[in-house]
Amino acid sequence: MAILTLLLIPLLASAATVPMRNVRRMELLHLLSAAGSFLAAVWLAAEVLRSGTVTWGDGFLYADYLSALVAALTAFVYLVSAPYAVGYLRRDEEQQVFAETGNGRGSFSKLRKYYALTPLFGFSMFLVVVSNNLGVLWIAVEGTTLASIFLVTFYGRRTSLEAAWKYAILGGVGLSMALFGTVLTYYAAHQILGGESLNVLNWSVLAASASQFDKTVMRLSFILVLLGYGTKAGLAPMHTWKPDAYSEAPAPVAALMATAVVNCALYALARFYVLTERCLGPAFVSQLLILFGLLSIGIAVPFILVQRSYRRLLAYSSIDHAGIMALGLGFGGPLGALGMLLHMTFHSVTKPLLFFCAGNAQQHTGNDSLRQHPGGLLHSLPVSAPMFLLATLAITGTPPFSMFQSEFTILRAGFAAQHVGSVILFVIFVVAIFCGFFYHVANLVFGPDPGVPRGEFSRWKTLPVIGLSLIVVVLGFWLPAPIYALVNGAARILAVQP
Amino acid sequence: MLPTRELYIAGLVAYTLGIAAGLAGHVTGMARSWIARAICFLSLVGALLEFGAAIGGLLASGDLSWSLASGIPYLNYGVRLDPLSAYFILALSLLAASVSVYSFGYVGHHSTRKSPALFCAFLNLLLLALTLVFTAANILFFLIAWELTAVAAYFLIVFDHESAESRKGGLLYFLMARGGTGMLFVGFLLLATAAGSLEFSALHGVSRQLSPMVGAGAFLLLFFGFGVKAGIIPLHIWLPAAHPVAPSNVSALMSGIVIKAGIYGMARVFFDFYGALPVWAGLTVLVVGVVSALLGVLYALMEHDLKRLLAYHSVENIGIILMGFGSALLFRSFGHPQLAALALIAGLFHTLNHGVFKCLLFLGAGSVLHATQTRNMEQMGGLIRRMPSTALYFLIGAIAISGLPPLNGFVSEWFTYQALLAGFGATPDLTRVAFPIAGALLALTAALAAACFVKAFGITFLALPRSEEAEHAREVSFSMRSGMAILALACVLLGLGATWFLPVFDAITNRAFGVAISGDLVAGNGFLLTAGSAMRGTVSTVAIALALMVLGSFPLLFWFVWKRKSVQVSGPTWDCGQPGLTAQNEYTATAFSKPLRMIFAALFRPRREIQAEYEVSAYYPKSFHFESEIEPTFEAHVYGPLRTAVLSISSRMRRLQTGSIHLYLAYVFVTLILLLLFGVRG
Amino acid sequence: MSQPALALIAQVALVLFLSPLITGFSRTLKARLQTRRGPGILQPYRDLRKLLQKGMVIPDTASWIFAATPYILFATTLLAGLMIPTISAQAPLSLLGGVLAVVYLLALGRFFLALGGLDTGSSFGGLGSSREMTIAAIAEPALMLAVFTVAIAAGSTNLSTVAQSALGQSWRFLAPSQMLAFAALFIVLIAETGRIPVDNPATHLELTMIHEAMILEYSGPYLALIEWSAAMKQLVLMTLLVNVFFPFGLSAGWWQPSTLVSLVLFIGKLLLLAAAVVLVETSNAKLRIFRVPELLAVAFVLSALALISTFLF
Amino acid sequence: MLFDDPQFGNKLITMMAALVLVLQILMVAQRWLITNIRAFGVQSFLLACIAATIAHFNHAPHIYIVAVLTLVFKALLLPIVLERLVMKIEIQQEIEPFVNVPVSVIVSGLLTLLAYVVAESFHRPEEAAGAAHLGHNTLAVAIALFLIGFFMMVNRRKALTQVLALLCLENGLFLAAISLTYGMPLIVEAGIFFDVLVATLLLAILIYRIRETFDSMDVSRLSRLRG
Repeated sequence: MAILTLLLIPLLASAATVPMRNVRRMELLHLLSAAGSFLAAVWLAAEVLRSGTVTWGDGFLYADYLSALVAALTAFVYLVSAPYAVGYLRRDEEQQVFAETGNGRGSFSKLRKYYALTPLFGFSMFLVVVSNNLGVLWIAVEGTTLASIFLVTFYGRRTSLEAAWKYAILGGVGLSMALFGTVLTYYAAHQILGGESLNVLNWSVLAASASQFDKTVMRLSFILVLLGYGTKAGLAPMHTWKPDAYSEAPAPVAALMATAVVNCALYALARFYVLTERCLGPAFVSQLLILFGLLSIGIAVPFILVQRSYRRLLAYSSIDHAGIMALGLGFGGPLGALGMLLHMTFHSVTKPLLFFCAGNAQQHTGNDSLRQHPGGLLHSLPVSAPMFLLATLAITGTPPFSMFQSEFTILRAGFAAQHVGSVILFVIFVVAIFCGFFYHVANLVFGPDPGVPRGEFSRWKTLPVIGLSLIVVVLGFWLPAPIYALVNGAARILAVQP
Repeated sequence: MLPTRELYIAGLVAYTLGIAAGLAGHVTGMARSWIARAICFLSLVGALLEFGAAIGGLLASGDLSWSLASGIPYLNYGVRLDPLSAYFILALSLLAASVSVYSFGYVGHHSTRKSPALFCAFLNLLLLALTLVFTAANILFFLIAWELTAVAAYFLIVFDHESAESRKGGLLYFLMARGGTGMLFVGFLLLATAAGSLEFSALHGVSRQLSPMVGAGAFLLLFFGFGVKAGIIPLHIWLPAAHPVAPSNVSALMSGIVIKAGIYGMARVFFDFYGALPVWAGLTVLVVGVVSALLGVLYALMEHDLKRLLAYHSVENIGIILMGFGSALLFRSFGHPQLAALALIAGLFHTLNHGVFKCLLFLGAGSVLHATQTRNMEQMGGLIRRMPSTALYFLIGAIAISGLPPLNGFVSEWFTYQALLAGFGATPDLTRVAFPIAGALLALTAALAAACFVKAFGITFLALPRSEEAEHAREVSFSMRSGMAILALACVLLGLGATWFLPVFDAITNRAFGVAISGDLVAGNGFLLTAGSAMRGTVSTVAIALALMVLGSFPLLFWFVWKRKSVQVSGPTWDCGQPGLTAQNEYTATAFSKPLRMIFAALFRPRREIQAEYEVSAYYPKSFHFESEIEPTFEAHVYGPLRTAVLSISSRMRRLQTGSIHLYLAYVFVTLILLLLFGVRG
Repeated sequence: MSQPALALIAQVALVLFLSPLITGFSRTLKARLQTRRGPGILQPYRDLRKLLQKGMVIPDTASWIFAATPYILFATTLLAGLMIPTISAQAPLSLLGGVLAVVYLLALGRFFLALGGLDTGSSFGGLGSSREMTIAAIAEPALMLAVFTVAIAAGSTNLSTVAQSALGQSWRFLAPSQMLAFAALFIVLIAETGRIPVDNPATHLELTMIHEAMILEYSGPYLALIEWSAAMKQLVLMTLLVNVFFPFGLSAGWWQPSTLVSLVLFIGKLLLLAAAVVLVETSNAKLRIFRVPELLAVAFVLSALALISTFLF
Repeated sequence: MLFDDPQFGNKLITMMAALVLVLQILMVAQRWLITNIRAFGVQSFLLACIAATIAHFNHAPHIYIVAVLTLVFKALLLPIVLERLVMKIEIQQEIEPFVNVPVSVIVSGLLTLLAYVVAESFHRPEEAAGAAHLGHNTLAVAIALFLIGFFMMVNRRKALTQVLALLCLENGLFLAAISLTYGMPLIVEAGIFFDVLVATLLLAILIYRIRETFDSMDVSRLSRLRG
């Protein structure tokens, strides 16, 4: 039941938005849908915590700890980005950014597009995490791409078209690889289980008998799936669309893409990881994941060191974090999985904060350039600027903020699994990334007063920032037991069975 | 028996309250200075409580350990107050107390004017974090506290973020600190993996379970990782950049105790986690110590920015401390626990002493800065008449840091000498030569330090003022003076009362080497300090002080003999016949250090330019413009090239992202092909 | 009155009243070598007496540091003198601090003297202080290393112990290490006591003077104290040399018949050393100040060799 | 009876698969856009036939539906839509690839080789008869289609041609699916079709807007966003 609610709320919201004529109503509905889906997600999580797994339609929809966790995180990001989006878009209206892209009724159609597509986007992400059938899973992931393409082109600039094109094409290729992988998995299962029934593609079914699958097929299938969903998660070298899409999309959408979508992609990857790992043993999967993880973290380093726009900076940072999570999964063992999921949790709380602060800064100063920025944001944005700094510290894994703990856990996992070399590389990269990231943001925030008029009077834009920062700070010192239970349960699903 | 645990926790609570109050004050925009004062008071209370806790920890028989409440399931805030921790807490809380007293009068002025409340909040955060660093009992907690220190320090340094100088300094500090932490990560985890636990208690003597390679690697990583924080050469460049630009009470804390966190870490690793190390380890530490000491003081001599000068002296003194540690390591390798204990005591004692007098000097410099609004010594002079007590305290600090009897600096340097001397007899062939050479260089360092502080004190406080500000300087407020007074007193007491202080180290050396030698270090019923035994050499600071007073009064005796009180008239200084001696005629700081600049030209590569304007002939110059600078070797030849190299490589790598979708697709395509081949193969 | 107390008084008297004699002697000898008549050997005593009775001019820029310096200098030098065995191997205050204390007490005196020089505000003072501190600094390692060589050989930094250990084996000074160390210390002595070729005590030419420049503003009793301290410092360092390297004739304790003999021997040794210094002075020209480091580098190398040779032979 | 002999079916399928491959390589060599689109249509049609054949010989009725879907969507609808687009934005017909035609053909040959290598690793002699065996040849073709399609995407400048290439790639997938496992479960298959359709439509819209914003179809000009 909870599953269905979770899926229906955003779907209906999006459907209901289309015929609407009044922007304020759309906003209200948007907020309601966000709140509703968050409650639904919490409900689902509660159900899962009470009784291991929740299913619907004889296992067509299926939620265990992992799904519940990712669903909750997605819903959370959706929840916080909704009010921010309202403020953000209102600000855009004031500044008449839609004016110059004057196709048809200008701003109204734009806003409707936004309020209709975002819930759809949310819906497809929820579908990703609750669909048991790997085929449906793939469809849902493709759905996230389709729903978000026109959110990327939202501003209709030349650059946003370019970004959207790259996003669409690379996403399309990636997903067809993922599909190929899925087909191969199905083939492997087909040899063992036979039959055309739908359940043959159900993860819960496959996981049970994965150990007997054909090794070669599974190996190829995992390679393709890794490349496919890796593209979606933005692992190097399939990451190239990310900086463009993230810097062109509106800040709230970028926040959703940088956290929720990445989580979903990694979720899909993790599902296949379990199957392959049960079939082939840990060695093969982990070496691939470690390779791609390190590659992603490493590729982020130079681009962060000499970055020119802070929106792209954030994009590279999320490539880096996708890499870190992949690395955690790759190191494996109970610690690795735990570290990865903790990191996912904390990342989903911190990254939106960064995007919101960056969005506020960008809307206030009119550009997101690091080069010709006078600095001294602190004087004009008394809320966002310091929080930007705080979020930067948090995202770069600085204590007391919680990402430090998850990164440390992943490090330990690496040592436990004897991957000393990779761990050392990891540490070097992370330090370098911190240097670049913090250098840029500090120069942005600190400095003498550039004489920019004092900004941010819209509660809609400041309250989410304040709220999120509070959560970030609190998470550094207090991790609520249920969340930890969820994470732990999920980690047990991913952990290598001895 | 003290309620140590309660005191400790109460102290933490006080600090925390300070932080909370500060933030509240800042958010509600109540920037009035009484809030700041209240918060300073909180930190004072916290410091005193921690002081009590430290005493308790030193008196306690076993180590006290407990864990603080943690809201995170997989994270326990284990706390342990073993003698070493207690000792550092002692140092910390002493300095913290005096700095808080000083801050009463200090906050709310110049750089901290914007929001004193927030400033005090960060100050409390720094103190809290340091307390945790010194007492954390497992790696994760330690690293958290460790980084927290860096964060707090960073924000204190850049508190005046409108000045580019402090932004730059703070950033350099923060980034290098993170680099160090990176090394610590790996080093610690290497140990932890061997021990199978993150608890310090489990890490005791873990080195036995390590393969030599891993052991060596972890040792170097940890040594240099902590070295960054301690400011050893060549990892020191952040120190002269960051310490001077911070508000002075912060600089005092940073040079006084924050860099000692690095020393604490080394002590913890060298003498708790590691058993006997190979000889090269000890030699490395010794050599690094010597180099840091010597180069530190040489660079200090070239400075005429008062606070930068002091900062470089921190590098020097860290070097001296490391000489003690290094010889302790060597002695342990060759199986001389007694000597090892002596050397360790020398190092640890100097740690405390340096903390005290460096803090004192920075507070003094802060007062001068407060009064004259400049850090440039060339603009000062004559302050001894305008701010007499500051001058007195600064002088005491200067004597102490120059290692002159009878103050505390002398005692710890004396022990260091004795340790080095003993080293010659105690170690086999070639290693032994290292010790006396190190001793000689230590002597050179000390003498140069003396020269440097003759310059620092003489140019700053003596003779005529060189600028308007110095002319109209006023003595600082009572609280600031008393803050300095406490430390000056500590300098004297630690110097004269050394014999009574030494037993503190017994527990530590006992833990490290299984010997307690304070009994042997004291002779003549608590009157003499000895180097392990009276035969090896003795000194008595108390007696020296007394004797100096007695002998100093001899001359008065002469006046008494020739019952003629000799007449004193005061007249102008000899001005070579040109009427009116002005500040123009005075010797400048630059001129003072010129001989040494020439002698060590090979190191400094001094560059100078002189522009003279002439009126009628070359014999009657109208005005001179003289400018001289030395080449900052490490910045210019190590870090500069490194930075440019990294950045240029990075900008070359940006070409990976040219914007061509075909290229992007090609990446994926090639990856796919390769992996397919790999998949079919594997 | 107990033995040690008497010994103490005796040594105080010795250091106080013997030191001007050495100065006087070397001045006269120098004059003679330059075929001048020169002042009498007792001239320094007369100077001191005269100065002590004169009035004095205090520069109006000066602070209490200026006034305190003479006393501190006097006290530190005298105390250093009491820690060194003179006629008896058992120096009265040797327990209060060994050779390290001696060196550092002298350094303390120098510290204040240099401050006093700066306090006047005249450029001479600064010039003097700067050069004094520089030369002292670069003389330090050679001095310490030589001292270490001795201390290591005796296994103690306590000068009486050193002297006693030397007493037993009187021909030890023939050991290469001892000779090298002696040579090194001799150079240091010249530098520390401000003699040609390092400094010229007789000049007031600003280009060359070091010590004199620092004390240019001092007059009357203060000047007397400073001059006296300079003489005592010279005595201290010379005693260090003669009694550590040529300890023969040191009486085991005070108040023995041998004491008188050893007193004579002691003075004899001092005069010999003084004569040697004078010879060097007259046979050399003053060095440029930036050449001095080279000289002291030689001293450093010598003492390093001395050290190494201790474990070679 | 001929139409029940699996051997015959096997031959038939292999033959058609080979045709598909040839078509693909033709498309690589082909310079005219419209022809390309039509070739794609034919290719899809052949795929539909293959599906039907498999459905017939393996008595898997649900694959008929798949075949029909393919016929409707891929063989008719999409080509029409695309041709409309081409007409609408009268782009000049020439395709200018990065790598000239001969080289491209050689590359495609190599890719086919690779495809066979990969497919070999699936080959299980012990289960020589039946589906798996029937799969094996066609699987190679499928993988080849996939890789060559990918290569075309890398190689083609114009937005439209990239989409076309993407569709060919999807065709490869489809072939793999039906030949290996007689297609995915029906719902999944339908969903996939739907997705592909929507994707193509969205891409078509994008192309349209790119065209009107940049006055060009050459996506290699879309390189504002760097670093």
